[in-house]
Amino acid sequence: MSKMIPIPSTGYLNERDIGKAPILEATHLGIEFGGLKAVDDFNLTVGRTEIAGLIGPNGAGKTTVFNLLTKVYQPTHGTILLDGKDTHGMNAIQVNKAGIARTFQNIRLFSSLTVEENVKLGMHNHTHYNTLEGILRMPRYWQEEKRTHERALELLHIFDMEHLAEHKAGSLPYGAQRRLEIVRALATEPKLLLLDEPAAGMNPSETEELMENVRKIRDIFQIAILLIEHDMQFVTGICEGIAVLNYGKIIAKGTPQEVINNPEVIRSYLGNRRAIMLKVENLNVYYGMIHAIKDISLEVKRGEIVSLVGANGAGKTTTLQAISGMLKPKSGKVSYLDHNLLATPAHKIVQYGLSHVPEGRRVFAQMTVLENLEMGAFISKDKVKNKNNLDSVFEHFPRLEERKRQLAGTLSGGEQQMLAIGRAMMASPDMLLLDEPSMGLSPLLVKEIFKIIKELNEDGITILLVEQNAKQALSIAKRGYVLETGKIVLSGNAADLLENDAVKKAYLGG
Amino acid sequence: MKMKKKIALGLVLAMGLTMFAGCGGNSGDKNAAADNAGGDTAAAIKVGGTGPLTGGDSIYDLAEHHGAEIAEEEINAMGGVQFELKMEDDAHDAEKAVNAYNTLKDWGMQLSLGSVTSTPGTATSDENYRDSIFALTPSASATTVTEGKDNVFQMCFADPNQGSASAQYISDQQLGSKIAVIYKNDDVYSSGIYETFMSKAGELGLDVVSTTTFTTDSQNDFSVQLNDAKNAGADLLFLPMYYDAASLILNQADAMGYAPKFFGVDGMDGILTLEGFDTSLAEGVMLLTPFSADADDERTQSFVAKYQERYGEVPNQFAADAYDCIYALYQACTNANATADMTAEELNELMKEQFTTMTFDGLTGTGATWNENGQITKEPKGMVIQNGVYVGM
Amino acid sequence: MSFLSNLISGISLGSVYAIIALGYTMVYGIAKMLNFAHGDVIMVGAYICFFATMRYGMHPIIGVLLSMIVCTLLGIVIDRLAYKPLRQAPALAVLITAIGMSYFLQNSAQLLWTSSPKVFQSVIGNGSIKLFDGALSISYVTLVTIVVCIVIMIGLVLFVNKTKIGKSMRAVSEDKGAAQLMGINVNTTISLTFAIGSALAAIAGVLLCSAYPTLTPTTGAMPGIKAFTAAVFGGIGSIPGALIGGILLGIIEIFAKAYITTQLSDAIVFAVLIVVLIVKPTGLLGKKISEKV
Amino acid sequence: MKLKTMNKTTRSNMITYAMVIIAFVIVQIMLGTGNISSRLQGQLVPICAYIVMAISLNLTVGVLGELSLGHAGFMSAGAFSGIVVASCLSQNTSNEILVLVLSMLVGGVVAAIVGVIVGVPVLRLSGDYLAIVTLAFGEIIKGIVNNLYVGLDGSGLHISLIKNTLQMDGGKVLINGPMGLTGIPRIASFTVGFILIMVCLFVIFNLVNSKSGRAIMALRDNKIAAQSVGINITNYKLMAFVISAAMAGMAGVLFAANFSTVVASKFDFNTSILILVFVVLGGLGNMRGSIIAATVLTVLPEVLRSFSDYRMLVYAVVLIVMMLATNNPTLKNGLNLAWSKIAGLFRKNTEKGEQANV
Repeated sequence: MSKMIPIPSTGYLNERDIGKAPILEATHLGIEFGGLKAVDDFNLTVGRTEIAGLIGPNGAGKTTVFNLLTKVYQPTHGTILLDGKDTHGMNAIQVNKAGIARTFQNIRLFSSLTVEENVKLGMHNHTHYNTLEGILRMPRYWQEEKRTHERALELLHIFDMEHLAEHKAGSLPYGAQRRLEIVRALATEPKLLLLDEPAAGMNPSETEELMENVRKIRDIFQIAILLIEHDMQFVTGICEGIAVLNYGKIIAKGTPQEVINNPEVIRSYLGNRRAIMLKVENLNVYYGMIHAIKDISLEVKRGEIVSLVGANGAGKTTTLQAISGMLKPKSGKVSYLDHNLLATPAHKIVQYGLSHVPEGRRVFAQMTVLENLEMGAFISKDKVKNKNNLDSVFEHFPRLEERKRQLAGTLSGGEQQMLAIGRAMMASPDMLLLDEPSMGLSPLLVKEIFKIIKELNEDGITILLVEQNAKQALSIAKRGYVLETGKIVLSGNAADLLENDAVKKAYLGG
Repeated sequence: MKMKKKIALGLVLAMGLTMFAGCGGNSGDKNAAADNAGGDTAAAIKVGGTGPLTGGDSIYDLAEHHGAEIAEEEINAMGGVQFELKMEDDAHDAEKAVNAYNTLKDWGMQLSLGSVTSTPGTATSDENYRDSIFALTPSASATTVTEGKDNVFQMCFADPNQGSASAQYISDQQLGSKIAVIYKNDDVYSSGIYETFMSKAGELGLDVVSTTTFTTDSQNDFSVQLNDAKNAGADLLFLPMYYDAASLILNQADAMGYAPKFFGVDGMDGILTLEGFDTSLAEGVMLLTPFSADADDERTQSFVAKYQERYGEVPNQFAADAYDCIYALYQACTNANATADMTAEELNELMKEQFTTMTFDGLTGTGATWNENGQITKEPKGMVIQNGVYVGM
Repeated sequence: MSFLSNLISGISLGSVYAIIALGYTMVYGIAKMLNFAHGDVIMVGAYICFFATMRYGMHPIIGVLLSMIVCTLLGIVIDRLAYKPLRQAPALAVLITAIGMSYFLQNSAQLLWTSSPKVFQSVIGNGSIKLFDGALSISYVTLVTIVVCIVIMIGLVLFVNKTKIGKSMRAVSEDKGAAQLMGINVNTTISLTFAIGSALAAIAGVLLCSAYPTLTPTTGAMPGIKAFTAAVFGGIGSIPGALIGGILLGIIEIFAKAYITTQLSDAIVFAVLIVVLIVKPTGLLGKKISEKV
Repeated sequence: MKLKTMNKTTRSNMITYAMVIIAFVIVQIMLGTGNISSRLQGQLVPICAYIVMAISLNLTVGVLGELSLGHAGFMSAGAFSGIVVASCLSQNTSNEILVLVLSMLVGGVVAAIVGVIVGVPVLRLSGDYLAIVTLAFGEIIKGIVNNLYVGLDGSGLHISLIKNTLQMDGGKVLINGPMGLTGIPRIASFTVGFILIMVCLFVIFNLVNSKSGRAIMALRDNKIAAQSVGINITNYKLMAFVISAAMAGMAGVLFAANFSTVVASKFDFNTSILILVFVVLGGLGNMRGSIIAATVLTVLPEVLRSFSDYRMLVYAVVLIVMMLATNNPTLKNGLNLAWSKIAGLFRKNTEKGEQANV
């Protein structure tokens, strides 16, 4: 691990890269979506051969930054210098030719084509024969196809996948698909490789192997790598420089040690480093080939707040979606007040009194706040009860009453979260499934939301809380479960979990 | 992807099997029992024809089929030359017409009734000429059907003389001072008559004040065309088109309160048999048609009675044309004492010689003669619709 | 004066397109599905009304009601049989199925009722009121069509904005997943949209054939495509857009016929569709639908 | 390329080439010995034309993944322009094959130009909207050609639109508005048709197995990923469109040269759908399937003439069933089971068969 030396303008440069121009310099980068500053005043410098990490809570704008660098979105302000050249006015294709390659958060392979064809597509702009020469099978076609064939096997060899060359990309197991996407990006001969959550959904041994390979790529190709990742062992284990993004802004930068101990980072992101109603028994969920939920069981007693914590991509949202019927699990039993939820269609579950506030809130943007709340009361015919529910929602969330005529789409992140919870309350549920209520909210708003969750619980609502902000979630819960890559690794009283050093290390950066 | 292959292969295989079973050469068609009404098959001359059994104009195909069958029955009963008639469907499409023609050739067709409508007629007449199989078409009236082919003759008016005959008739009878024309510009029949009508009208100094068109796709709203005619002050509307579009024009003109005199062509025939059409709207519509079901001569009466008793509706001039074709062939075959065992080529020479010399009296015109490029000259009859019936003018 | 009479016939043609377009917008807006067979449901509606009034001498109103019932059932059956299994399928598959369904309806009609044209006795009688001493006449059919068109549009706007079921339809059109969590059964909502769309198609069929009385199995095809053009022109998914788009397209077609050429009027209408789709795919009043990366 | 190292796709392409060549040889033998029904003989050239139309539409729908509903429009553009050239050429050269090939090239180029005119605006759209715009273009082409008047006389070609004002002295009218092409020199030949199929297969197979073909298929699978590896989406979408249009144009000339008259309304929306049925039944992206489906579905209706009015009904059902079968998981598993039972049955009695005669 070479020493990081502070440089005057934007922070730290790897000792190796001092004296050489940095590969990437983003200054005051920003983009606004309809008034909402998704990324604001983003500054980052990456050395020629640096492995840099970009971390931050879910919804902090990390993927948006990648989309800005690769010109999928055109930035509204700020400049991006790639190897000294200003990429202003370039489109996505020119930027790729200039030397930036990327992978995607949700895998985007050419699934009907073979592994080798996917890699050859990476070499598209480095295959030197034109369409006519291809059709007429001129000599340059044969030379280039031979060269790209060997080059593709060579690249696949890095992840020892060359034996899979003839397989259809779509039929590979999850880990192999992730690695193929990286190889395809390498095939475009980039100077800077952007990896979007490469270790997501990988088990510890696969993660270990991936760390080895990323280092190997950097050393063989002498290129810079900028990666987004939630798995802290992976990030601290491999990145030389880490930048922490929250609320669209860089709030800290430096070596892993410096970043973890930085108080401001801890408070906002790591949270230094946070009569049975519902019964889930050995639930298994598959996404195509990927075994996302592995045989988990949990229960929530009446009146409790139970927290389900874990890193992003551990399967928290998948679990909730399996419970509320939004996706069909492979096997297992989910019962709520002696109803078998797996056998009930999604829209009937709310009638049993179990409401689900989905991840990302998903309010009906083109309908007014009042209309959204009315939708929440879709199942109830009882006018009086609806009126009371409406009053109690407005009492909990006075701001919603002020804005009841407004279109939900124009509300701020926090207000939309309140609306989503209010909407769920309109169905007068006995139990609430809350999916990451604190996502994308400023620290002080997060406190307010958790205060309201506590009040709702005191009003008698049982709550299963799914949260990434481990410390906050465990502090208000009675019991908790810790989920890691689809398996429950720890469970027990919330207080003990807070003290448990494994949890501390994994989620509290102890 | 694998699943798709299995399904596709299964379907294609099933269809392929039926194909090979059916396509075992032309054995399949020999036993065409359905159309073989009357007459023993041994000594009969095979007469084939194509027509739009499916598709928009199917009422013409049925009418001609029935008319020809009655004639075939009567002739075979007389014991002289025997005919065996077979009609194939061409859905008013040139490609299917040629396929139908080839099916009939496999059947051993010796004489041909060509095709019912103009576009298929042009395509099959070219085949008739190449294979030198004589053709006498009851109703394919386009000039391209007979042009450059010495063995293709028409029983119906050719477009040119239908167009010019109408112009001549209108100017002779002074039916209208200001004339408007609406024609269907994506239909060979309608635009053919229009072109010859306009050239003849120019010669005769008829004042054509408005010319508008429509196509199959825009065959619903005629307000623009009728407005144009009305504003131009036309007192006679010439409608060279088939009856379905004409009924719409009559309907919309009446709704607009625009009541000029209407002058149609043989395609107008059939408007009275249109289901649900208010015949009062057609009151006073004039048209040139070679056949009138109410004519008082004995031959027409027996044909109309037999047609009505067998098919339950009054025959239109397409049925009469087909009936006359069979009789004309009969007359030519008897004069040339043609026999069933002659080849198509032999019959072709005989027919050409007969048709360019003989005169023929039939339901659709007396003293009809043909010139050497196959066009008929016969006296058209002016008809007017009065209280729902055709009356001679 | 001819300008006014052309304008009137433009509006009357346009109002027919508008009613058909309302059906398209409802189904496409909610179920995000281009129901190619919508034009042919109109033809079926017209045939049912024709047989009811002409063959069995029923009162026109009963004829219209009967055809609405039949078309509504037909709409639901089509959705359940052909489109529901393809809820998650790619757009290409859904479009080809819709084309298949359109051909199926046309050819079954041809086999059942033969292809010879039927003359449709206008349900509203075919008198007309005369203006400016007879120079300009507006047929009752046109008046009724325009009035019915506006009434239906207002009814739909109120239904979608004010009633609970209507709002649930809007919720489904925005986010099927979230709507499910509210307890809304997405499949029944989409079927209901098809039912309403098809009922509208029945009314459109009756009015189309009252204005232009010949009726053949392919009567619904071309007006269907032109009405889709109107729906896109007005902004697919927006109910007022369908009305405005329909009327405007009718006027464009008639003016193209009157002032440019009758022979290329169809080509001009399609040219309008292409220009609109390229310049402003969301049409006059449509909502922007951005695709998330 | 040694046979052993030939990968799976190249081997399957070779089988397709072989299938077409064998079929050609069989037909030539039947023609030679004369035991071919004149119905089938009359259909040989149209079958070649429909095969080329099917594989070219498959390039757009199967390989590029975009639905084109105006494919017959390209066929029409090719047919009308090609036949005008054929009429001019055949006046001063008697070598029919040369005239046919030249006019097919011209037809192909004209159709390609129309392909560019259609392609450029269409590129920004996809899915439903793209399909509708291609349908609109097909109808516009039909409308224009329906009002086209082209005459040939001593002083050369006269072209006029709408009004029939050709001001020609004598000479021949080639395109007569709604009456379409009249007096076409009938120079179509089955051999040229066969060669056209082989050339088109050669171009499509080599294109698909080359860098550009991979780029086109990448667009079908994932546009955003394709862009991220530097593939220019508009270029490759346009390339697929123009190649497919050019082939349709050449097929149009071949088809028209087989009849004495062709009208514009022949190449309408229904013909586009007919070709789509061939592609869908044959399997999207499966060229051999398209060839088989095009042949069977062109010959079959003529063989079963008595059922010909159920033909369109059967095609409608085929479209719906194929789409449901290949896209709906529950139905797919059901059919999978049924298929394996039949295959099982089939395998069992073939085994029995082998035991019998071993």
